[in-house]
Amino acid sequence: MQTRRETLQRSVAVAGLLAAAGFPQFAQAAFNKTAFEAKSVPDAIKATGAATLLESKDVILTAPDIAENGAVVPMGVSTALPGVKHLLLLVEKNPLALVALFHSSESLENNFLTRAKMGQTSDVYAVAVMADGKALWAKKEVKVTLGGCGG
Amino acid sequence: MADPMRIRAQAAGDKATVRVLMSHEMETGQRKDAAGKIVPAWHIQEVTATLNGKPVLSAEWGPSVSKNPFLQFVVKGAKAGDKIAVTWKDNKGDSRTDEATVA
Amino acid sequence: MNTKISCVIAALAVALMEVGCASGPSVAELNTLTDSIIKASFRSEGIAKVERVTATDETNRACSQADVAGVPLDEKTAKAIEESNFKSIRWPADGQFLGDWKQGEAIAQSGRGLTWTDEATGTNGGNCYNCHQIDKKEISYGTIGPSLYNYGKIRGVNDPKSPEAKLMVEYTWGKIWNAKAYNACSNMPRAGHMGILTEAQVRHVVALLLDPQSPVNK
Amino acid sequence: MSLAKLTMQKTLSLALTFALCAGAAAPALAQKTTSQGIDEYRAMLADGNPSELFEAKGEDLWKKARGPKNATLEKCDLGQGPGVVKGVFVTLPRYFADTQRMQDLESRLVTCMETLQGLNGAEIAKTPFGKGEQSNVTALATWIASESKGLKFNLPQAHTQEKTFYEVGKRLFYQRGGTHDFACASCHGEEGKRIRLQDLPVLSQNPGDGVGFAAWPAYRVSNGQMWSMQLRLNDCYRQQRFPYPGFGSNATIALSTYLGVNAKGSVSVAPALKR
Repeated sequence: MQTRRETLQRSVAVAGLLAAAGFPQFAQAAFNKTAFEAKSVPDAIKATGAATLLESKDVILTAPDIAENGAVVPMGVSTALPGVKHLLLLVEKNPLALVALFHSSESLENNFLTRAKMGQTSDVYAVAVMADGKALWAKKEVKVTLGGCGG
Repeated sequence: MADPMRIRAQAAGDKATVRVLMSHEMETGQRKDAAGKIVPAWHIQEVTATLNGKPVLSAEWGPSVSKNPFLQFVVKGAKAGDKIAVTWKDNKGDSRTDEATVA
Repeated sequence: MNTKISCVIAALAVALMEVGCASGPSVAELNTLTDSIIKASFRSEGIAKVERVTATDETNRACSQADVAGVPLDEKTAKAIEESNFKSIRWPADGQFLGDWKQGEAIAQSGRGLTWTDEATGTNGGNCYNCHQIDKKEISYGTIGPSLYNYGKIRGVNDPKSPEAKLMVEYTWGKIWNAKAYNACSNMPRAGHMGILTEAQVRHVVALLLDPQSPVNK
Repeated sequence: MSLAKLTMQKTLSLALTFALCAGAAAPALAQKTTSQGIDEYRAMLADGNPSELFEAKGEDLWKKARGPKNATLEKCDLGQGPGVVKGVFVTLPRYFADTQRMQDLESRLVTCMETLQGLNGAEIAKTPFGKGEQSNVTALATWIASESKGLKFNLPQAHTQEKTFYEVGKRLFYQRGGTHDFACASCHGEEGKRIRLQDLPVLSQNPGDGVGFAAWPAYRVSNGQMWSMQLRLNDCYRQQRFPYPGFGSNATIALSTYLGVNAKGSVSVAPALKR
């Protein structure tokens, strides 16, 4: 595709911009390997820099009660609380619990929506990791059904 | 080679909702092929976005994000005509950037 | 009109005799044309051999034609089909009709086997939940067939080994083995007759439906 | 559960997930039926159908000079004259005088790729779905279908072959076979039925707007693939335990003609999002 070269150039330019703009988390954009390789929900949350885990109704998890297919399960995390460092989405019974980590930013609302794979019916967690080291969470069970002819 | 993303950015009030579809396999690293060999993980690892060149979004993804991923986020202070650029980078080092104009 | 039809026929390379039809091809011609299109369009792939559609049996041929016509089979033809299918039922060699309902449940859940992407050596499923409600705990069930929840209970089978239960046990076996023995053009596959399930598997499915311990009868 | 309910109501107040509103407004969330739950799930996915990725790819392919003849497909005649894309999807399959045969969108695209671009049509037809040029055909079909979104199906039935293929298609629809005696009609012949949790449209009549023939090509959520009508039929036949229908074979085109004519007046929503 003719856009290939263009794309690469632009990527380099963006990386430069990110570094120059003085956003350390952007410039490094380091992938938190430990958190994404954690097998359990608490381990994954702690690996993102949280010390204490607290259930909170100020963290909003958006997910369906039932998913027709585990390959694509819509889920979102949001909160109106101030002092958020980053937001997480996790699926308890997935082999690796952490799905996504969104860094909080001045320019964004703390509100993200994506879609994840789920191997089976499981609790889904939305977490807000706060600047003070607290991890505030909300959870919900999402049922994954068997679909189609099973063939 | 990666196919283009589809980015839609819709302004409402003093913010814009950005919806992105990315073309990616998002292989989990848990699946076995026909010969019984584990298919290695291949997934988008970092997603970043800029508003008129200024960084706004930074996210990290694991292999559990669905194939051909969808992402929605809300940019404060974005208005019609502004440029939103989204970049993803996967664990094999491939990357792709696409741009859209806020409507 | 006639030239138009021969044109169609020529284009499709179908060897049909010229017939004086005034308004398009006749039913017989269309049937022949369909057969030739089927022959030219399908091919064997893996374990799914082309004969599965080019050489279907009399039961399928008669029922397909009735469906196209939108008229049910006449009673005599239906009876004859049911009788010939009934004769094909293989009853359990050792007289044991009931197996393990737990294995029966696994068979009922599975929809695997016999497609062109399946291996000949694989274990086939019964596809049961695709069309029937069975165990109440499974919410993902189909509705093409009737609900089988409480199948044995509703039919008063408290002890499948008792003489009173004999008829119902045999019917259940027969229905799974060859559904067309009881209803000529049933939508239900002939699990035993067509080699979808083994004798041991049929036993397990019968147990799923009739064993008082099975969740079906709770 | 009460936490989930709270969560939902909060979400509502933020007015971010409009798709959820119907579900969250109901006081007793726990009493929601399975099918309501599934509807809610589908609504959440409706915004952001990955088929858009394939539309973009298809449009690109249409306008790009490719093949030994280094030509675009912009002169391709899909039935309404060279280059006309808008509205053609809801009129296919139809009879084409130049090839003297009935063709559906995909087989017609292959004809154009052969005549205009010099690509090998027989090779493309043999290529498995999702691979090489075959995946390009799917992307092209996805874009072309999207250009008829909201239009009503209206397949021509004037030519003798068009009528004949409808009749042959009807016979194929009711053709029982394979190891399971399944016909298309086994699952799609009666009102109000479902397989597992999937509702089954009745395809021997008009199933309504955006249902059945009016929904494909569609993005399949279960495997993350874009499925064309040819692949849809191919996989129906696979699950029916039939042998393999050739790509663009007369059987698949006759069956499509039957389904398409039955859908007359229904609004196309293709490319749709499917389980």
